[in-house]
Amino acid sequence: MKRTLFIIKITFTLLVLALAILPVILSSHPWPEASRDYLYEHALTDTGAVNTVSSIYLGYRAMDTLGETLVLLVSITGTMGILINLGRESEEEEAVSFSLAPEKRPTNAQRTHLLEVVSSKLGPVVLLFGFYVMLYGHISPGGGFQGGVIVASAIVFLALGTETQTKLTNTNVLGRIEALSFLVLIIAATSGVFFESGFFGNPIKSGSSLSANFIILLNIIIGLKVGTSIAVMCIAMMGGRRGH
Amino acid sequence: MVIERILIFLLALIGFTAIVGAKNIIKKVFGLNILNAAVVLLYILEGSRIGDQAPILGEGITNMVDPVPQALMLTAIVIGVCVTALALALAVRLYKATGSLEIDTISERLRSEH
Amino acid sequence: MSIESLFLSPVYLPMLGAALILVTKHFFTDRQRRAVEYLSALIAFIIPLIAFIFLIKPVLEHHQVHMILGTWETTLGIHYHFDGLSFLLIMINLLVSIPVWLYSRKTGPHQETFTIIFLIQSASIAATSLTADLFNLFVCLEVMGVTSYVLVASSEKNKAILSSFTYLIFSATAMVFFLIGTFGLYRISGSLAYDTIAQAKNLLSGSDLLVARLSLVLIVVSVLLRTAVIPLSGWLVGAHSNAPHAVSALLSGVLIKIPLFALVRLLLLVTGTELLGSILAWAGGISTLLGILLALREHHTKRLLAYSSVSQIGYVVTAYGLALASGLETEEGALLLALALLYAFSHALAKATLFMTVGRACDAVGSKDLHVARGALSALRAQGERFPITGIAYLVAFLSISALPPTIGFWGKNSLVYLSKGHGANYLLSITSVFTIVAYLKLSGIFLPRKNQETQHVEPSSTALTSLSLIFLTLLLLAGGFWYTDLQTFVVQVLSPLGATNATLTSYSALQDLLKTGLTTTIALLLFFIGSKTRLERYFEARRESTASFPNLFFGFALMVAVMAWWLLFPGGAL
Amino acid sequence: MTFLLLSMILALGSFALLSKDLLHSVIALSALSMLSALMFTILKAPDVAITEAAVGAGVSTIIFVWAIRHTRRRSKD
Repeated sequence: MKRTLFIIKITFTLLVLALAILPVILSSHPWPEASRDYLYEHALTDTGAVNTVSSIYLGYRAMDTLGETLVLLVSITGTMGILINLGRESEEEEAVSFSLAPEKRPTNAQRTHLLEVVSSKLGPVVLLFGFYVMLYGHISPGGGFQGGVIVASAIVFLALGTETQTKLTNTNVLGRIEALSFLVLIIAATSGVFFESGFFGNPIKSGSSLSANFIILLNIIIGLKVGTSIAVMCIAMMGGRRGH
Repeated sequence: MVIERILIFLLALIGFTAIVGAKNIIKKVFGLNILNAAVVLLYILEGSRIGDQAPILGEGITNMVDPVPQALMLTAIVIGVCVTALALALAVRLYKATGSLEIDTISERLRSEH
Repeated sequence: MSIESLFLSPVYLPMLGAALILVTKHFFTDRQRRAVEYLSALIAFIIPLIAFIFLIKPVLEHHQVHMILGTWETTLGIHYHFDGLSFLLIMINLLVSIPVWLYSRKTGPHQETFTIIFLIQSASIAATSLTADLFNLFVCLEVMGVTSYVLVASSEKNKAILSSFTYLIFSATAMVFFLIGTFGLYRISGSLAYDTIAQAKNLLSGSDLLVARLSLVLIVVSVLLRTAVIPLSGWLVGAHSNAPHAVSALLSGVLIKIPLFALVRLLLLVTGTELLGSILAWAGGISTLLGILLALREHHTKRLLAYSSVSQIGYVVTAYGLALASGLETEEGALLLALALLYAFSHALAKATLFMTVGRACDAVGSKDLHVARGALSALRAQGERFPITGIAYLVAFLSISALPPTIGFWGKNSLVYLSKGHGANYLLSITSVFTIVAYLKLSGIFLPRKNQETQHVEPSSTALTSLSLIFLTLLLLAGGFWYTDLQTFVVQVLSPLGATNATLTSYSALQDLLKTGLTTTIALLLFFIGSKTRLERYFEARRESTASFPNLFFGFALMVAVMAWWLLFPGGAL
Repeated sequence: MTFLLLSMILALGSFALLSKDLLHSVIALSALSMLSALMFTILKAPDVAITEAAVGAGVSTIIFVWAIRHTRRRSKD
């Protein structure tokens, strides 16, 4: 009896919600072109960004990006909180081949050569590409988030290698960069409030040539913030203790 | 055309069925991920109907795609990944506490433990 | 300092505070971090409170501010709308967050990141009540959601982890349906701002109108999920009862009310929401009665409080639904909305105090089971609480939530029930008032003296901050009771520009209902003694805690969508 | 072209949810992310393509593999 009730409940739920979203997905109303036309003319002059998508998510609708950075910060802080006391409980049977902690790293015999090549040779290239994507966000496709995530994966590559333990892969340093970039981001956002151009306004709204710098600044800060926080989480996930 | 949207609708339906019906909590997080990917696909597919060039202003760009849904979906993808990361951390913590990944055994074992 | 930097202060100042704590966490020692935590809490709560006191005058003169963040001249930007409603919502948030944060210094979760997440949540609450843009509402609700999951999970009890996981999956899925709704509305209106969407929607017809209304239903239901009306309230009991006391106080006090009132801006502009209002009124009425009956079956203190939250939010949703049904532009609608907001404020204060005092008492006694926990007062005294502030705070909160004279709850609940006279849900509200008193009499058992009082010596610890926060809340409850009429005039005056020109204050005053209150209390006392004497209640009590299973949660979600979608087939047909 | 990609995405999605071995599901999911990134490039959305590739396939795969490392590979249903 319990089984059939379970099936009835699920089919009812699926049926109702399928019927609820089907008309919305299949609606034949023509897609609005007003905002696309406006951006085609004004995006460059307003925000100085050639890439209209960056001009939206860092210029017109910058508050969404701030909200998104907050979601990233809170969820990574929460995950780290759970990881830390997870680490405490399951100290012994952690996945050996996957861990970074020096004493748990497999001896050289087991380590495949691939990991060495990837981390030492490929890591810096990916790092450079990550910074490129971050800095050219307002011209070519890319921007703060994408660049940051690529930088994070580069840092993880470097952390995996044995002889590439630089300052960059030290979780303390990464944590500090993350905190500083978050503080600069909030100051940059609120600075607009006091310069009449409003919250997340562009404080240096003088000439149009200067206004692009605000987007570049935001791109760099968000890129650093995203990059370092995801890198810290991945390193913590792989068992690298603080400051290993 | 309409067939693509029906495929996206089916993808969303599969993801939603997994969230509701799957017993394994990590399968539920897979379902959430797929549901998120389906909605992102829907926005971008419909947003790109009105043009045929990438939304990067340059010479020779006359008929560009609607950049607004693309900007929105950047946010939605990152939020989806953050929520997935948190859900998986909670799922691992539940596994460590109860030794099982099936939602019924987990709530059974937790209910008895005061 | 333009008015704009004033009313935006509760958004960016808590973020600044959180950033400061994050920096000190990485650069300085623990002692300095604690000092910076108090400094940033000061920045995040006290300065916006002062800024909002300056704003009282312009708000009374209906000085509404409609602006685009970043002063772009296009509807593409994010529209923020500051008026009486957002002023009141942010005031409720600030007035409840300050005591809850003080309470959490001593008893609450002691992770170093707790204050960072607490401040970010307060910033997102302020942003949610200010925003007039659909996708920004999505982002703010996600921030509020993620902070709630992390705060609930910070209690490290395994049950809290499970309820946080359930709440996360349920709410994240609902937010995806919110995105599909936004897709529908953006398609018909070309913009994400409420007013352009409303204008575009009001002149639609045929299949487009069906799509627009279906998208609106998806948005309304996924936002209602966070307000835990009965079909959607499966997640609330687990999350609020297993979370730390300070977090449950904040969640039950503020978090379940803000999304409901953030919807007013959208529903105000859209025509044809009468039937939606009646559906909400009935849903509210049913959840009051069902919530309190389930609360009576509980013998775990915090689960009883969580179920009573579901029941009390039913009052607010009923008044809100009736306001929507009679049209937010009419005088009666604006008055009902004012009363809904006022009762939400009184419930926020009372429920926060209840969660904190009962939490402290249960910790002192060592058990949360109603049959076992006794002698909380003497246990607290042993813990170094010379003046029984917890007992007094509990007493005042008990009076307020069961609508007894000196407190704000008495005036708020009676005027709300009086104004909902015409609607069928009114009877449900009156019956629930009786059961509420019975439930809280049952809960007060933990303060009765224990028979064999073995005094285990517990080292007395400083309870200055906790007592300070409880005193602050008790004074607010009593002050709300004494100056209720001025408070109500102020709220109605502030909200009236939403609709009516000069909302006439009803001649009704709760004193007329003294007879009715007396009757309810005597029936409740009678029921309570009959119950406890004949061990009847033991028979009804829940054998095993029912944890919310996913099929049930989503069945409730689908049920609510089906009931609301029914509005499409009979647009305007009053229920 | 998009129809072909979408049907492959649908196939990968259903395989990910039906397979008993969670590691195979994770591989299917990251393949799904890659295919949707490819589809975004075809639909003229380069920004979203980079994000989906870097965030969807990159980071979430790391997180999924970590989660499975710490729990169990086989799933009952």
